[in-house]
Formats: sequence, structure tokens, C-alpha cells
Amino acid sequence: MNFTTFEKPGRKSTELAKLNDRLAAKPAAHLQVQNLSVGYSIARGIFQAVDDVSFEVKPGTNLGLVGESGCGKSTVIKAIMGLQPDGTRISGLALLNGENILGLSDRELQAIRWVKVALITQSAMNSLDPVYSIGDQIVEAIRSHENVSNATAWARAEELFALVGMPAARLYEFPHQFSGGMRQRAVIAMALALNAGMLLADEPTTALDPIMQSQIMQRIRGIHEHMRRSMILVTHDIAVVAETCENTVVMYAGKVAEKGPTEDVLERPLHPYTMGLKNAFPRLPVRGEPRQPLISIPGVVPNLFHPPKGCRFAGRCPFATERCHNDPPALVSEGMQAAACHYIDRASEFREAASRPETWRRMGSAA
Amino acid sequence: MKLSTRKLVAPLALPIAMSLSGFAFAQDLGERVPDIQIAYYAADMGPMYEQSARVLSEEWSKLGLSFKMQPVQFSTFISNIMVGGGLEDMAVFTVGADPDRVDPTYWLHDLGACGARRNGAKWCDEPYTEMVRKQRELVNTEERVALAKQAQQHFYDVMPWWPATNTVYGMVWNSDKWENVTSPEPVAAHEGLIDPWLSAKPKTDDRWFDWAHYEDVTTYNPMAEEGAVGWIRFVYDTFAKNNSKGETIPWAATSWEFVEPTTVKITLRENMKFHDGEAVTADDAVFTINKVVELQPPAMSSRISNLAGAEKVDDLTFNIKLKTPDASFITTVLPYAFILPEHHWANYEGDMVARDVVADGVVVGSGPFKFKTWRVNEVHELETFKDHFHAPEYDGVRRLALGQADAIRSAMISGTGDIATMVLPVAAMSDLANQYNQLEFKEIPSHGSMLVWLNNSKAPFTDPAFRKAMRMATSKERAAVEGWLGFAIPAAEGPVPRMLGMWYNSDLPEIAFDIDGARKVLEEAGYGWDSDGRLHYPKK
Amino acid sequence: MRAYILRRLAQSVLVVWAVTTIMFFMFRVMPADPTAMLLERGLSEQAREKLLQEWGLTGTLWDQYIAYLANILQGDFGNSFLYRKPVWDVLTPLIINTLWIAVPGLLLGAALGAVLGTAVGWARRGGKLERMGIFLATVIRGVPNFVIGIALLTIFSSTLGWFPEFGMGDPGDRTGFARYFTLEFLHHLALPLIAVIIYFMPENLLLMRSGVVENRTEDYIELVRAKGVPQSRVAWHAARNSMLPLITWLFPALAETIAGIVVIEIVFSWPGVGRELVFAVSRQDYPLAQAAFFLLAVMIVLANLAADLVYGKLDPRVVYK
Amino acid sequence: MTQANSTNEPVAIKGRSWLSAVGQSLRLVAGDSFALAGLTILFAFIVIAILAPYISPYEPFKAMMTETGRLNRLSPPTSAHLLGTTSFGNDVLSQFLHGFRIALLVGLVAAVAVGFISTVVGVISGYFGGYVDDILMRITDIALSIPTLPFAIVAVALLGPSVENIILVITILFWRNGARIIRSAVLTERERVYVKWARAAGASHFQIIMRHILPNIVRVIFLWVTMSVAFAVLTEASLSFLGLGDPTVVSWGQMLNTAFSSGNLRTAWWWVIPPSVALVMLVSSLYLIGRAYEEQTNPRLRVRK
Repeated sequence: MNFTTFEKPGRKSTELAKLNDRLAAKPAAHLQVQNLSVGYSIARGIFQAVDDVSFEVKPGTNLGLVGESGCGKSTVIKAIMGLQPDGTRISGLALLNGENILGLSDRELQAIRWVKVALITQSAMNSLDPVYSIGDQIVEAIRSHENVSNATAWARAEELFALVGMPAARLYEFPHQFSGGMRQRAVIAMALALNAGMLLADEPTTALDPIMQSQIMQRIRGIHEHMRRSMILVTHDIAVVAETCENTVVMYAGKVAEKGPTEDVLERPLHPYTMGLKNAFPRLPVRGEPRQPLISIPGVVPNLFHPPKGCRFAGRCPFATERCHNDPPALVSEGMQAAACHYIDRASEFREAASRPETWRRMGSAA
Repeated sequence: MKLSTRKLVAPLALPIAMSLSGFAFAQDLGERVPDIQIAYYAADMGPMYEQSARVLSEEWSKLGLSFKMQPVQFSTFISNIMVGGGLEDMAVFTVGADPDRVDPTYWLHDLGACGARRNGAKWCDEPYTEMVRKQRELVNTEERVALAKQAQQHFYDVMPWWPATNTVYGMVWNSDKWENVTSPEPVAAHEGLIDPWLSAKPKTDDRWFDWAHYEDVTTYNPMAEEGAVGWIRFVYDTFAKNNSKGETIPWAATSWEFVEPTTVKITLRENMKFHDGEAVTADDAVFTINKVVELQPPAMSSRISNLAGAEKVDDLTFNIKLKTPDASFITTVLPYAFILPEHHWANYEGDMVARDVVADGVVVGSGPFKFKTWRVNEVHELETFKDHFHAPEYDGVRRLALGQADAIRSAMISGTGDIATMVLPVAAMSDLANQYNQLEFKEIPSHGSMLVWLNNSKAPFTDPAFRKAMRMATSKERAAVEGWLGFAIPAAEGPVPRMLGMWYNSDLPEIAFDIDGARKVLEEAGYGWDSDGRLHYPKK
Repeated sequence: MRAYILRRLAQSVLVVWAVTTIMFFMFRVMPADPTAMLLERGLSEQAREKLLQEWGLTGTLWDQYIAYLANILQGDFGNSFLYRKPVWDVLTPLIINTLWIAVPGLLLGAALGAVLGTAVGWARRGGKLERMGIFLATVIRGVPNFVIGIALLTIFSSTLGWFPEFGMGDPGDRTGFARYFTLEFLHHLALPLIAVIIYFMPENLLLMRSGVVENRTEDYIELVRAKGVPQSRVAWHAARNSMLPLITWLFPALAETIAGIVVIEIVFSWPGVGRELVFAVSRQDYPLAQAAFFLLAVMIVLANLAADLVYGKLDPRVVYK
Repeated sequence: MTQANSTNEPVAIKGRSWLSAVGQSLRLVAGDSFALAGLTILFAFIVIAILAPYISPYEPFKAMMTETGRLNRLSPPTSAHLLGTTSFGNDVLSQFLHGFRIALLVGLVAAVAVGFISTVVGVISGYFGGYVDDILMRITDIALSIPTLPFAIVAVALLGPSVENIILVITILFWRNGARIIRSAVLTERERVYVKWARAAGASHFQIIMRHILPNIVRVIFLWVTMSVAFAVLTEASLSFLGLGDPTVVSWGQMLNTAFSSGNLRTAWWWVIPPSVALVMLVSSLYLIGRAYEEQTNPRLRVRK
């Protein structure tokens, strides 16, 4: 099927080989996000979507960014890519291999986007241009940054398609001819086009059915292991994080609630929100233990026009005290882990209580 | 939001009514005279008609009348009102200054005789009709003039309708480039005339005479041509031409005489040639006339209806036979009838009237110009035919079909156009000449007339007193000044325009514009006014 | 695909028939008389009858209609009353003249509108460029085309003298097709062409801008931006997608505008088919007016058909059923 | 908008009030500064139109005479004639002011008629679907294939040039586009859950149309009527400019036609500029209103907040 490379050996294929070598030589990126705040300024005031968020992605590692919808996870990703809408106020730093990439102009970003940071978008359903073939769109990404012939770029696209398990012939097809899962794979293939040091996967599986979700996640994990790129995986599915990511950042209402090595964060959460999130996802029953019920966190994420003045989770936290409602907690480290809770010291007590459904139910009826 | 201008009830009417005659009580009077419709040429013919009708009705409404303005498109007006008998109440409209209307027959007979096709005023007076029919047959000019004047007197006494103004045409030309641009008065500067077309002389090397005009000529086949004197009379010679003195002068024919009341002997000019070099002979003339009589081309019907045929006498002489004696033949037919080259037409097998002569390459006449090019709706070019006996002193004439007045004006200013004669309002021509040194303007007073028609078969117009009052309240002066911007002359009495010279009966006493007098006439006839100042019929 | 085209063609034929019928009856119930001009000159009653017969205006309306349809099916639209020759002989050169201002004018207007519309649509929301762009486009869209023509003539011909004031060429004997390739012709063409462009551009601009604004927030645009391609390339993606709805509007609008160009032709004394239509109507030359009208209607129908097909070409999602 | 969407319950039961729908439309328009400018101009024009007969110094067709008894033709602006006179000696200002009446009369009456017919056709076609829809849409197709201005020229020549006929012709011409647009809006509304509930609850077609469909497509109708006013004004102006206007009244197009046909277009600026500018202002302000309205009601065009 690989007729492009088959038909045109010689110069073209050497060009491809050179391109592949060049791309393969790219190191994985190191990303440090420091005190990132993102606010949308509109008539009614400032909507603080992300507030003082810091985290780090070490080269070749995979960071999970979790939280409910509306917690600012995607905003963080957009800010790093420079995709925030006009009129957004951003402060803080995002150091990519030591260089800040926040607040750069579109022109300056041209040298970074896709070359150093690539994006696997949230809804693959709509994120491909409907009027161009998939192949053209991948080629566009390659040729915007690498001075190679169309044929070479196309050959590279075929390789990428092979990598995500799709037949090369389908490059000629248009997005509407693809199923959701195929589109997602195409988007992944596109993200890999330039072997960027940093991959940002923004809820890559949200729109898919569970079987497809796990297939895609497997694909991402495989690629991650194979290529050792740095990666941020945004998801609201804590199980995905558990399986995929070395580190985890839990976000709530625009702030970091908790962060640390995934194992630590999920095994011994320090923040009641993390505990709640954990409860809300199904787990395979562990032999010998009683089957864990699914418990959702009552209430909704607070309106960020008028964020609560204390802990943002206080309104939904079964353990909240007067202090929680009044003073915003600082991020407190405990070993590799850190959490923004006044009562980190009582974490194990909370964990115990949080695993009981009535703890949350009481909260729900109180609210 | 009722449109206030639609009904013109003069606010002046009331106080005048009160002061002059007081007002009668309603029980002393008959019905109120109903609203009167005034039909006039709609704006497609220019705003003069609208303005004139408005001004005239403003004065008439001082008699206590109300008017409804009814603009009618030209073609509708002609087919419905002029010949269709569809005149409701009144009409204000014009008839053009065609060259053949220098003969009184059109004015006396066509517009006024019982059953005449253009008698839209629906007036029928047997003795009058008898007179105007008779005058036409009188070959003796003196007798004819006397009878025509008598008919005018009769018409004046009855006053079925009357002319309000005589139109003043105009022409504006580039006097830097052209001289001897003579006036065709009293005829509008129709193409095909000697004045100013053939007499103009170039002052510069630009020896093409560019006529900035409105519309295209639609055919070069004279049998299909509608106009009376149209453009193609430049290409095809006629037997005679009417000059600016109103005389019919020799052209392709050098002389004519009535050898019998129904036979006219015509002698052709010597050494005439068609554009292809063939000689013009009596054979061509006879062929053309007989063909026309045989085919009866509809477009020509009005002038050829009285033709019976022609016969050759010798190479340059032939006789035209008429069906009935017709004194107007000389002025109306000889300057109209043309000569076709027999050698191009005799063997044509299709419908001659529909022949596309341009496509066939047979735009061949003997006229002062040869056909050169025609770009549809854009420009026509005729080249001077140097061998013609009256060839102009320039190289050719162009007709620019500009389609709108503004472009005609621009053409005159920029020098692209050398002469403009119609379409551009006369006032605008005069303005132009005042503004630009190189442009000169000449007024062409004509016999074209704006007529006031009344429906003579309907009350109140059946009443002579009412007609008289309306006549007295007709402000010819205002119509000329406000309607025609001064480019019209208040018309004289009677149906025949003063410009027709000897045919005009100058003994008819002038009726002055007099609203008070008009009201008196009405009052004496038993009419009266109600408290609103509205005119009522006399009590029965 | 073929079945679809056939069905659409059948529909188009139906529509053309209906419009033709409407026009036929409209012209026949006109109160005006095509013989009026002759009547004023004294056409006799018999001659008038003869003329009406020759023009196919005698017999019942129904007979006339059937005869008319039968002739049209044979491509015969009759002879012009005035020009006394087949209407197409009269119209063909005029159609060419009209196309000279219409086609380049409309294409340039559409292209310029698309480019400027993309620029305005891509500008910062609420920014100066966007606001000025929208304002100017909306105001220019509100200028009647004869006012555009008058303004252009007054400024560029009368005052500055840069362009000729009327017509399609200087008077002269240049005829035939070659005249279209002279400098003189282009000089005359400039102003009417600009008028058509100004007349046609704003609506394109506004539609394109709406499309781009709608598309620029779509997810796929975000991905294109993320790919780090140049801004112009990103805007192109938005523009390319905005063109789809524009196409459905553009083609019928083209046809409609050609029909509306009559005013521009009159102002500039351009010897086109629209101007002739107005003359023909005022001179009761039914066959000519009917044929011109038929032509315009067919053009609109074909434009709609073309819009459908081109849309299919541009949008891979469309499947003809 | 958000409120209307988040409270589906009451909408389903009561339907929406007409008044609130219209009020909301106006509020939306007033939120845009361009549209506000447009509304202000429109309002000012309406006021002038109403006052025209009282504030115009002369009768529009009255011929002005000079002291020497000559016609006061083509006078540039003077204190007696603020906008000068025409070539017929008419006062330009008076004609100009009367022109407001005709423009708005034609525009508003035609637009209301267009709005009514489009709505009736669009709603019937969209709501009932099936054969009715097919037939109505084929008729619309045919109407859509009629070239606008040429048809208007022929039709006015046929019917005679009067304000009433011009309005009639404009109505005949512009209902077709509106019917299409309204029909597609109705198609969307018809599929809404609350319409289905209402039908299930036994509401009559008439009730459903009046309570659920119409109030929700008011914005589409409003938009189309606004645009129709502009189209009508433009069409009347074009016809008048071509000499097919009602000669018994003064309209701007006709003023321009008179200037044009008397060859004074490029010299008598005082005669040409006022009607041109007024036409542009009126039509543009309508377009500005329409555009702002479209922008405010189309969620995809709104500035993201």
C-alpha cells in the first residue's frame, strides 16, 4: 500500500530518511509551569479560569492533569499552546527547556508549536478541517516547519498512520468519512508528525465509547513508551491517569488542589477533593474487600466570577470548617506530594471517612 | 398618509368664490360637478407634461373644480386615449413638430373631423368635417387657404378643445468646430432635414459631425422605418424636402405638377447616382412606389394610403396616381417617399418589409450619406456621399445612442458630441451654452403643440359655456413658463398653429386669461358654488 | 450523482417554463399598444391589423401562448418589433457587452469581498479594524448603484477627467471582436467595472466575515493554529470553510446582479442587454423584452444549479441523492 | 437568551409571550452601538417624514419665480431656498423633505406586507410539510428565478407608475426570500421537544403555531422585515431613478431622475446630494440594525464572553 515511497525511491526516500533522523534526534522536553494564572476579562469583570498553578513535567515523563469539567485543565493546555482567545490575561511562566513560552506572539509561537509542543485535541470530532483530506492536514503540519517536498511529507504521514494503526490509503479521505476513533487516531498521528518534545493531550478520549477509549489510551501509552516524549494528559478519568501517568496534578476551580507522583496521589490522597474524585470512578473490586460503591461529589464547581474567598472546595467538602470558608489554603508539601488543604495532617482520617458514602450524602442533603 | 398633491383643490378658490359671487344655497343648484381626471404624458416623456398639467389645473380649480392627475405612458396614451376613444375627462399632451405637419390637414382634419382616427376629444361636427375634408382636395391653394380659415373660425366658435402652447425646440452645438448650423424652424431638428444637418460646415480638421442623441435607429430598411423623416432619409433620397421656411423644395425631384387632380407628374434630377455607382432613373422611383403600394408596409400606411401607383414617362419623368385628389400630397408625401435601387430589390424573394438590409449588405440609396457602421445601441456612422448633389461639406455624420440626457450633456462639454437636438431638455441646452463658450444654442420655435382636450361627449364638457369658461381659465402663460421653463410659446386661437403661416387664421380674436370672466360665464349659464366653493351644475 | 443532476435539470426546466409563462401573460395584458408609435403617426386600421397579425398578436391569448411556446422550443423567440429581425441577432452583441462589465466586475467583487471579509473576520473582535470594516461595508452596501455610478462619474470623469464619461468606446469604425482588446475599450470599461465591483463587494465582504467569525472559534481552527502554521494560513482555513455557504449565495446573487446591472448600464451609457430591456419595455417591443427577460431568468436558474454542483465540489461532505 | 433556554419548563407549558419576544429583539438591537446609531437615524427620519408637510417651506411642486417674474431655475442654496432650486424652479428642500414620506411609506408598508406573506407561506410550508410544503416551495423556486429589477420594470410599466403599484410589485418580489428563511426557522422550531409535548397534550395546530412557533421565530421575521424595508426603499429608488416612479409625488429617486434626465446631475450638487445622502443613510441604517440583530441573535457570531 505504501506506494508513495515505493514509486519514488531515490531522492525522495533519502529525504524522508533524513527527515526522520532529524526528527528522531529531538530530545524530550522539560516543562516548568510557574504561577500560571489565566483570566478572561469581560464586561462583568474578570473570570479567573486558572489561578496560580505550578507544576513540572520532567523530560520523558507523563503528567496527568485531572479534575471535573470547568476546573481549568484545558485552559492550562491552551495557555501553554498560546491558544487562549483574544483578551485573555495570562501571568506566570511556562518554561520549555528553560525558555518561557507564555505571552509570545503567534509569529514567535510558530517556531514552538508542533516543533516543540504538539497537541492532541479534545474533540477529534470537530478538530479536523472538514474540507481537507486527513493526509493534507498532516502534510500541512509537516511542511509548515520542515522544508521537505510534498511527497516526503506524505510519506511521513503514511508512516505516522501506520504508527497509529491505520491504512495509508485512508489519508486521502476526509474527516467525515472517519469514525470517531479513527479521527482520534488521525489526530494523534498528526500530533506525532514532528516528534515534538512535548505532547499535550487534552481529554483525547472523552468523546469516544469506552471500548474505543481504552484502545486509544493503549495506543497513547504505547506511543509514549516507544517514543519517550514528555506529555501532559488532561482527563477527568482518574483511572486513566493511574494507568498512564507518572505524576498527577489535581485541579479544582482553577487551582491546584493536589499534586505529586500518581501512585502517592491516588493511594494516599491528601485533599478531600482527590478523595472524592477517586470515589466517583469505578474500580475493579479487590479480592477480599467489599465492593466499593460509586459516590459522586454533591454540588457543582463554584462560579469563578465570584470565587469563594476561602478554600474553593469548601462548599462541597464534607470536612470543611469555618476556617476553610474564610482562608484560602496554601499548597503544603508532604514528601513528593503537595495539597492545598488546611488539614493535611488529618488526611488519613478524612480518607477513612471519605470512603463511606454517607459522608458525602450528608453533605449533599446539607447543601 | 394620503398624498396631498394628488388632489389639487386650490385653497384660493374659496375666498374668491365668496367675494365675487357670494355663494348660492345648495337647493338652488344642481349636482356638484364631479372630480375631473386629467390625463397627461407620464414622466417617461419628461416632466414638462406633469408640470404643465399641474399648473393648468391649479388655475382651473379656481373655478371650483377638483382634479385627479392621471399620468399615462406615451404608448398607452396614444392607443387608449388618442385613437382608442378612452378619454375620460380631460387630457393635456403634446403633438410633435413633424415636418409634414406644416400642412393644415393634420390639425384640421386628423385631430378634429368626425370619425378621424386621432380625434380623441370625441367631437363630431358634420359641417366642420365637410369643410376640412374638402380643403384637402382643393388643389388650388387660394381656395384651399380660404376654406381652411373658414374651418378654423367654425372650430373657434364651438371650441371643442384648444392648444395651450407651441413647443420651442432647441439645438446646441460646438461653435468652435462647426458653423452654418442652421435652424430647421418651424420643424424640430429631425434628422434627414437640410437644416441644420446638410448645411453645417466644419471649422477644424475634425470633419465628422457627431450627433449626441438618445436612442438607436432600429432599421435601415425604409419600408420598416417608423419615423416620419428618420435618420435613414439621409441614406435614401426623398423627392422633396421641407425647408425652414415651411416650403417644400425640390430634392430628388426637380419639379412636380398636378396634371390632373389625381395625377402628379414628377421630374427627377439629372445625374443622380446610387451609392454603388448605378444611375438613379425613373424606373427606380416607379419600382419603389409600385412596390410600396403593392406591399402596403404598415409603418408607411398613413402616407401611402392615397397612392394608387406610378408609371414611367421617360428616363427622368414619371406620374404618380392618387386615389383621390389630395392637395397635401406635396407637403406630406413627396418629402417622405424614397427611392430604392431596383437592381438590389427587384429579385429579392423574401418579405421586403422585413428585409435585414444591413445583413444583406444592401443599405444602398442615393442620399447624401452612405451607410458605414452600426454598433447596436451605441453608434451609427454614415459617410458623406461625395457624388450627391447636396453633399455636406464634411466627411460623415455619427449618431451616438447615449440613452440618457446626462451623457449627452457630457458629450457636448467634452467635445465628443458636436450637436444635440432633442432629449436634453431645451432649458438644459440653453444652460449649457451659457456655461460653455464653445457651445452655441438656438431656439427652434415650432408648430408642435400642447393641446387641452375635453371629452366632448360627456358632461360638463358638452356644455359650450363650460368649455368657454375652461378656455378662459387656461393659463397658457403659466404653462409656458412653469411647465416648459419658458421654452414654449402661448398658442394662438384655433386648431392650426400660428407657425403654419398662410394657413393660420389670424382673424380669430385672442381670448385673454381671465378667471373672473370665466366664473361670470359659468354663473350666467346657471352654474353656482356651494359653501365650500365647489362648482355645481345649474338646477334642472 | 447523474440522477440528481437530471432531477435538478428537470426542476429547472419547470421553473423556466413557469417564468416564461408569467412573462408572456404579463406582456400580453399590458395596456400599452406596440403599435402606438405608428398610431401617433397615423397608422391606418387595416395596417394595424396586418402588423398585429405579423407580430403574432392576433387570435385568442391561449393560441398566442401555444404558438409562443412552440416557437421557443424551436429556439425561435420571434422578431423584434422594432429592429425587425430575430431578437437574438439584436441581443447577442448586447449580451457580450453586458458580460464584459458583469463577469469581471462580479468576480473581482466577490474575490475582493472574500479577501477583505476574511481580513475583517479575522481581526480582533470588537477592535478598530473589525468595527470600521463592518461599518464601511454596511454603509457602502446601502448605496444605491446609480448613486455609485453618479459619484464615480462626477469624481473621476467630470472633475478629474481620468476616465471617459459614457459609452464603450470612442466613436469610430472599430467593430468586431478586436475592439474589446484595445486600450480605449479598457479605458471606457474601468468606471462601470469599478461601479459593479463596489456594488457587489460589500455583501460578499459581510457574508464572508460572518463565516470567518463563525469558523474561527471552531475546534479545527484551534488545531490549525496549534500546528504553528503562519496566521495567513490559519485564516485561509477559516476562509475556505466560510466559502461554502457563500457559494450558495454567490451564484444566484451573480445572476441577480447581472439583472440589476441595468441601472449601471444606463448611468454609464453602456450598450448592454439591461439597458436594451428598459428601452424595449418602454417601446413595447415585447419579443425583445421577453427574450431578454427569459435570458436573465435562465441565467438565474442555471446559477442555482451551478451553485449546487460547485458546492458539492467544494464540500467533500455533500453526497448527491 | 440563556434565561430562555435554561427555563424550558414554562416555555413548554405557556409558550412565549409575543411582547417579550419583540421586546427582547429591540433590547438586543439597542445593545450594539452601530445599530443604535441606525435606530436613531431611522427615528429621526420618521419624525421628519411625519413633519414634512409642516416644515417644508413650499409646496414641493410649486414653481419659484424671481422678482423679475422669471422662473427661479437652478438657483444654488440661498436664504430663501436653503437647498436651492431645481431646473423646474421647485424648492429642493421642500421636495427633499417630502421624499422622506415616500421612502418610509413605501419601505414600511411594503416590508410589513412582505413580512406577512413570507411568514404565512414560511410557517405553513415549514410547519405542515408534505405536499403543502412541496407545492409552496416549488412556487417559491419559481418566484426566486424572476430577475428582480427587470421584473419590477416590466410590472410597473404594466400596472402604471403609482406608489400603490410600486409597493405591490416590491411585495411580489421579496416575499419569496423571506418565505425560504422563515420556513427553515420553522423547521427547526417544529422539532423542539416542547412542541411535541404540546401536540401530545392535544394543542391545536393553530395554538402551537401561535404560542410556540411564532414567538420563537420572531427574531427571524424581525430581521427579514428590517431588511425588506431596505430592499423596498432601494427598489423604489431604482424604479424612480429609471423614470418609473409615481409622478404625482416626490421621492428621492425621482428627484435624482429629474436631475439626471434634465442633464443637471453633475452641476446642481445641491439638488443631487441631499436625496443621495438621505437614501444612503436610510438604507445603511436599516442594514446596520439588521446586521447587529443578526450578530446578537446568532450565538456563533456573538463575541465570546
